[in-house]
Amino acid sequence: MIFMEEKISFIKDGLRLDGRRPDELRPIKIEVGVLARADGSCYVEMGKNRVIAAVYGPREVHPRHLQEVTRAIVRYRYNMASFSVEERRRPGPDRRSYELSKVGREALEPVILTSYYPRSVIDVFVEILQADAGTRTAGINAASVALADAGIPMRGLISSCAAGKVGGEIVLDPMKEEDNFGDADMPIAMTPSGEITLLQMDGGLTIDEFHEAMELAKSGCRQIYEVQRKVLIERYSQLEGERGEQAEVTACD
Amino acid sequence: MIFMEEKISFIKDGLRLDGRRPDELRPIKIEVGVLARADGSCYVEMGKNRVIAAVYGPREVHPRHLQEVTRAIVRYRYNMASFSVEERRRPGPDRRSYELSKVGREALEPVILTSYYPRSVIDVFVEILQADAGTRTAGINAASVALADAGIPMRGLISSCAAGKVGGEIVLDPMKEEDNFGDADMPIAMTPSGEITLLQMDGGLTIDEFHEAMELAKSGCRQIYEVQRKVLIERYSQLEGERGEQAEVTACD
Amino acid sequence: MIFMEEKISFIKDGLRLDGRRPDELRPIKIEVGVLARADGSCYVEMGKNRVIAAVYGPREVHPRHLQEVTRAIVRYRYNMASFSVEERRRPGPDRRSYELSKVGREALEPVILTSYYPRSVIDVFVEILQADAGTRTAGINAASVALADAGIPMRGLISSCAAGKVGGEIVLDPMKEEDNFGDADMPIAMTPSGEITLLQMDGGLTIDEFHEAMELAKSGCRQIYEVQRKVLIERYSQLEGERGEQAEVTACD
Amino acid sequence: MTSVISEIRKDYLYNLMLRGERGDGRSFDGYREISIQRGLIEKAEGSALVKLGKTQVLVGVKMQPGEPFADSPDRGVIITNAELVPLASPLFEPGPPNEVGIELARLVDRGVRESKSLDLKSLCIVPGEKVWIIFIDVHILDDCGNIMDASSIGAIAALLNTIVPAKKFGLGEDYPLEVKDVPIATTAMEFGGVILFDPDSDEEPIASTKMTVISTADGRICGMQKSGTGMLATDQVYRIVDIACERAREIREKFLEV
Amino acid sequence: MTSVISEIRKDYLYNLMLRGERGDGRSFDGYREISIQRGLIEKAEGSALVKLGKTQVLVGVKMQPGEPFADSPDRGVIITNAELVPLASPLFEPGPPNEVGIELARLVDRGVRESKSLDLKSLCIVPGEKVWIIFIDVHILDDCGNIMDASSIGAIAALLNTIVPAKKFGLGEDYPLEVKDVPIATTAMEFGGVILFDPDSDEEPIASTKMTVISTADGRICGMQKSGTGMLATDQVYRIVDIACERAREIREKFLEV
Amino acid sequence: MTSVISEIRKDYLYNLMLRGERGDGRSFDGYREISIQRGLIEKAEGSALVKLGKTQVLVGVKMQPGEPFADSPDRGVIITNAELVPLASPLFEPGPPNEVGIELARLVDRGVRESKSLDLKSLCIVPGEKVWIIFIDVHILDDCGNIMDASSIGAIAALLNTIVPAKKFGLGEDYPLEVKDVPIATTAMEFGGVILFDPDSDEEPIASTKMTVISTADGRICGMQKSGTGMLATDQVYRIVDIACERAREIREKFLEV
Repeated sequence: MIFMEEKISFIKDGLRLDGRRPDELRPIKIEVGVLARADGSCYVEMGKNRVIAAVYGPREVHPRHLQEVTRAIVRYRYNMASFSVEERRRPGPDRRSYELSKVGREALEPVILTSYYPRSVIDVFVEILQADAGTRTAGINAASVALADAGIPMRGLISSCAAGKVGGEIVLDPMKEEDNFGDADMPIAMTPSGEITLLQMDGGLTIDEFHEAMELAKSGCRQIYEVQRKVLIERYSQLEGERGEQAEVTACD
Repeated sequence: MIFMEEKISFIKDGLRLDGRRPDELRPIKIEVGVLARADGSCYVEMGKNRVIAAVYGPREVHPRHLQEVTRAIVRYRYNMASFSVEERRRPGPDRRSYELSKVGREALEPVILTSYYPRSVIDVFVEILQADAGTRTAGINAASVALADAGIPMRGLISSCAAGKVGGEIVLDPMKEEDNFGDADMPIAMTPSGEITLLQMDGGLTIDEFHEAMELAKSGCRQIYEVQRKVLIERYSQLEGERGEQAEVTACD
Repeated sequence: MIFMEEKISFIKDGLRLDGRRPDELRPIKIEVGVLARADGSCYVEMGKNRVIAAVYGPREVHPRHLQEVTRAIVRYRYNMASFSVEERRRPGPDRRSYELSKVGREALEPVILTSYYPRSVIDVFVEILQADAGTRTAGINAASVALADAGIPMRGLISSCAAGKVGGEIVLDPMKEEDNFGDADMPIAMTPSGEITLLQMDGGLTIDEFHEAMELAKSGCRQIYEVQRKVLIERYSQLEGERGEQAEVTACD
Repeated sequence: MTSVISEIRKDYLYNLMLRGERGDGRSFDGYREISIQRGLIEKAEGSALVKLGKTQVLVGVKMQPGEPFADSPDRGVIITNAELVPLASPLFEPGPPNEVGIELARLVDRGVRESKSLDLKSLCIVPGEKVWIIFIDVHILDDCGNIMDASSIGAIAALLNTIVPAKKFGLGEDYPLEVKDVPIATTAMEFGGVILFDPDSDEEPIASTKMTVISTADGRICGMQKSGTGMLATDQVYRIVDIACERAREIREKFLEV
Repeated sequence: MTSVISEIRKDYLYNLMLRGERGDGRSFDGYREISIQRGLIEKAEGSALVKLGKTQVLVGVKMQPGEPFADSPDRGVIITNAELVPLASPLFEPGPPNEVGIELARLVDRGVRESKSLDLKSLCIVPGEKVWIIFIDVHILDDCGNIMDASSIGAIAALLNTIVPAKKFGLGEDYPLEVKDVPIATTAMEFGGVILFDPDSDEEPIASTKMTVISTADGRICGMQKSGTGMLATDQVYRIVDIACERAREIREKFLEV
Repeated sequence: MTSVISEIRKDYLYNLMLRGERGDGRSFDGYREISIQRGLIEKAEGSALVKLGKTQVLVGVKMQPGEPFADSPDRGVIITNAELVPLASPLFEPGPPNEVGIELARLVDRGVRESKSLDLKSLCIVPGEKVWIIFIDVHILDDCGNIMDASSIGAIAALLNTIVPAKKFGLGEDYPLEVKDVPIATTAMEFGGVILFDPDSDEEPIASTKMTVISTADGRICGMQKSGTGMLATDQVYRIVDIACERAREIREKFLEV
């Protein structure tokens, strides 16, 4: 939460600065199978966020001592391109990317059937090409579809979305200005059956506001899940038909 | 040796700035078994120095190629907490800590019966929580007791202490001002039978002054040895009695 | 190519700033067997460049996973001493040294019979003690002789030299001023039979100029080859005679 | 070997839990004993040694004038760092903080920052030029479980104990740092459907999920973080948050109220 | 296993070449399809996504005022970096650029610099104090061969698309970056005496030598680099340079002429 | 294999010592031949190539104006670095200096600093703003034993040969650096009760302890360092110091007196 000198009125006539209703997602676009070298891949746009995820594996673990005898290990690398943000950032991981890589991995690992592939590794790479608040959730959504595209057995897809508090109101999927000047931000990720695999929060919420934000974020995840599912179904029917084409589905709410 | 603009009179009426006689140690306090996770541990205060040492091992060596077929290797890590000095220091080792880690290890290794534990490692970690001149000697004193506490077989305890030259006089155990503005500093470590395992010096000493400093530092080591020994004896009798309590002995001179 | 405020006249009465003809090398001096610890070594001066190369191997590969089953790997490390250049440089590799290490290795590896030594490594270390334009070629010349001195079987010696364009003319072996303010620089390396193993260029050349520069650089390599050969022959006859003495040959043009 | 022992311990602890018990006799939402020793490090502007059961964490606060960030020229700067030194656990390794250490430091930082316990504007010296930099350095000494909560308590305890060293930098008389709220982190773990608070080092390895909730004096949540490779049902989350705020209130009142 | 398959592929490709053919039916000096999408990254001052067959490279250009180098006080600064992120190939590893990435970045940089496509003097704001820093960041997304040429095309395409962000820094109105030349890198590989241009990821592993030639709009060579552990005869070098300049001209005219 | 050979060598050298002999016929306190070639590196302000037997060390001194340390605003700065490059020994590895290299650099530095051979006050240009920074870079070329003493001799020889590059920085005419003392390090090793000076690379591996003594022209000790995992009796220490000062005097008079 960055500080703001003047009071911004975030909601006017029931609509947000970008014209959305409080419970409305930004436009979302998902493409699957966008990379040739990766075993699975997915490109996601959520508002102005542009992220791409690739999955490699199951494959051999290097270095060896990281290997687990009874299951595959999962690695997740969240990385921002230098040009993805307003002011050019130095390449390479910073403390924030280490944290987001950890929580991203922990958001996905609960549904991956790692015991199918002992002694191997499943590598998930997420590149943030353009950032506009919500890159961690966009990255998890892309990674989840890329895992499915790579044929990794999972208990279900993971869908991820944030709720926030701005101008006293709980809103879904905050964009940049709402994130910068808002009162709270709470990204979550969940399974299709509603179990929470990611939960972070910072800012200030009463218990009641927290409950409201949680329900709103879950409804966002459910909407995203529908898009993810639709894209994957089209991808598979297409693959059965033509083989090797790219699937693209655009959905707004 | 940092430079000093005005002449400080270090000794007045036979006493030093902090009221000590030239051949007097600062107050010393040693506690053994202060940490639960470590195999052996010790907390030492020498003046305003506060240091803690932990010993882990003998245990497996990682990475493997460091392993020695006929003996245990000894590792020693001297580390200063960021808040231990006047101006906050960046975390992580600097060139000084690398040197002090090397000489610390070489001060202790001569008495450790490393051949008892081939292919293993004995790890000694020294954390400087507050520094006030003499951290390397305080750290070695703590590490020596922690090794005993961990049950590592040794030929004897190592005791360590510096002598210095300030205001033309040879003094024992210089504190911060004496170290900063003095003419020479000479930390040593020795076995109970008087063999030297650490010897460093910087500043300027004639051969005669060097001999005087050496004898004074050795007398300091002998005094420290008595405290180390007393603390360990109490620790063991206590362990036999109550089991698991902490021993604490405070001794000044 | 650094920019130049005033037009320098690089060639006057057919001679260059340092009195050389356009097709003339700087004075070159080669000594072989200059280091006792290395398996092979060579010191080279080309103008004010002073470089030294050492070869170790074939020897065991660390870390192991770099090992190749059917051949020796070749490593090449180009390193500049801190004091080798006008303004003191920080020790350690920079991006330029990584590139020069890569092209240096690729200049030599084509003639090394690596299949003779499976699972091993041939290490080539080049230290630039003083730099004055042309260190990469001087380093390759030294490394090539050091490989021969180490008894590494090779298809032939590699000789290396640059051609450049200054003041509109193609010249051999540019020195510092010509390199800094010239229009193009093109270092090459070649085998005795004229095959190209290094070729880099930056600046601007028409196709015709490029052909001219290439032929000139090749003639430079042939001259250097003669010196390399002579030095090695003397070294071997000497070794047969007296054993263990150093050979030194100085040749200009 | 290790895994056999850990399997046995897992079974043992699981069976205990089925009977509603923990290894050391605590209730599921009970904390180990807490002690706080302030001012141990005189060279730091503030310090606190926290013992949570056998877990020991030392936090030092240092302050010095420095440049503000470009996007907040009239505010002080907080820099939080955690060192999980190998002295503290056989599992810690030398080297720069890994993702566990980074997550810990960032959570401690978030607690201080989001609770607005420090008025950053009051730490401005010359707008755009010079502000107070507050370094919060967390030094783990003995990891017997739940270093997160111990570090969070240590950080705020050290801040409550901090004297702004104005005199040293020619900025007037020294004065106590103003602390406007007392955020407390409380951490629960989940295993086999059971929720335990303040897990110790026997319990932590069997947790599939942990969740930390940071709450303020007025009972608001100012930070949350789920970690670990398991998942939580929504009602589990709600339950954890309720208990967490309650435990935080008790700890605040008992140890940190001034 | 891997080596058996690679041996078989090597044989297969070699036999194809003896018949004058390539795996995907191209001629020896033919390029795969090229597409360039500019402006994908609105937050960058310029950007281009280049597809060369299945190879995908994204280049972003950022500009900001900064200090000039001491030895060129009145000239802007170009900083080129390439990230071979592990997303793009099973052979790439996380971490700072290795020698392949460094060589790629330095070659892209050399193309821009030596072609004089940017007038560095016009990028000076206050001599000796403030000049424009141009960051060219090459982000490899999918390495299906010849990322060198794709990166070079991407860099110049992104520069052609760059708007100098003067307004953001209080330096007047934004304006398009002036680009005075369009350097194009073309890369050939050698294998068994045969020269192939634009090698794909099946062909690259069997190359013993590669050679990149960068040429400008007026047909001059502004950069060359031989790489790989093989060697080339002089006439092979001459032939590569001739074809390279020809291919560069075609690519420039088709995709990058304004 | 290696250990068999080293065992044999150890036995051989030990038996020699029992007879009062060394492998190359020197006395126990004798040095190998020393030669010093100054000025080899014209681009450095001072340089010296020292040969101590077959050991070769090149030291370069560079000077440039820079900022003083905050706690000594009117004094020049000495920065000493040692590169144990892998060219010099099969035991050296590429990478930043390890603890051996760091100890070496710090000892060389201590010799120069504690002997007060440089008058740091005379290296101040503008108090608090600009002082001379002296970089002493030790580059080991061939480690045939006792690089410590060779480096120490090289450092002071290079300093004695240094011209302050005032003109280059617009600070008047160049002038020779004033050197007020000539500290010399001498190193002994202990093995089986025997003390040997200037150990070569055959002898060093069997040393359990080494001790370096740095002494000044007036016979004072300005630095000492014991290294290695053995120990020394006090009378051994005293004996080493006596001989060390004597040897240092001889080396100083023969090679470094001006």
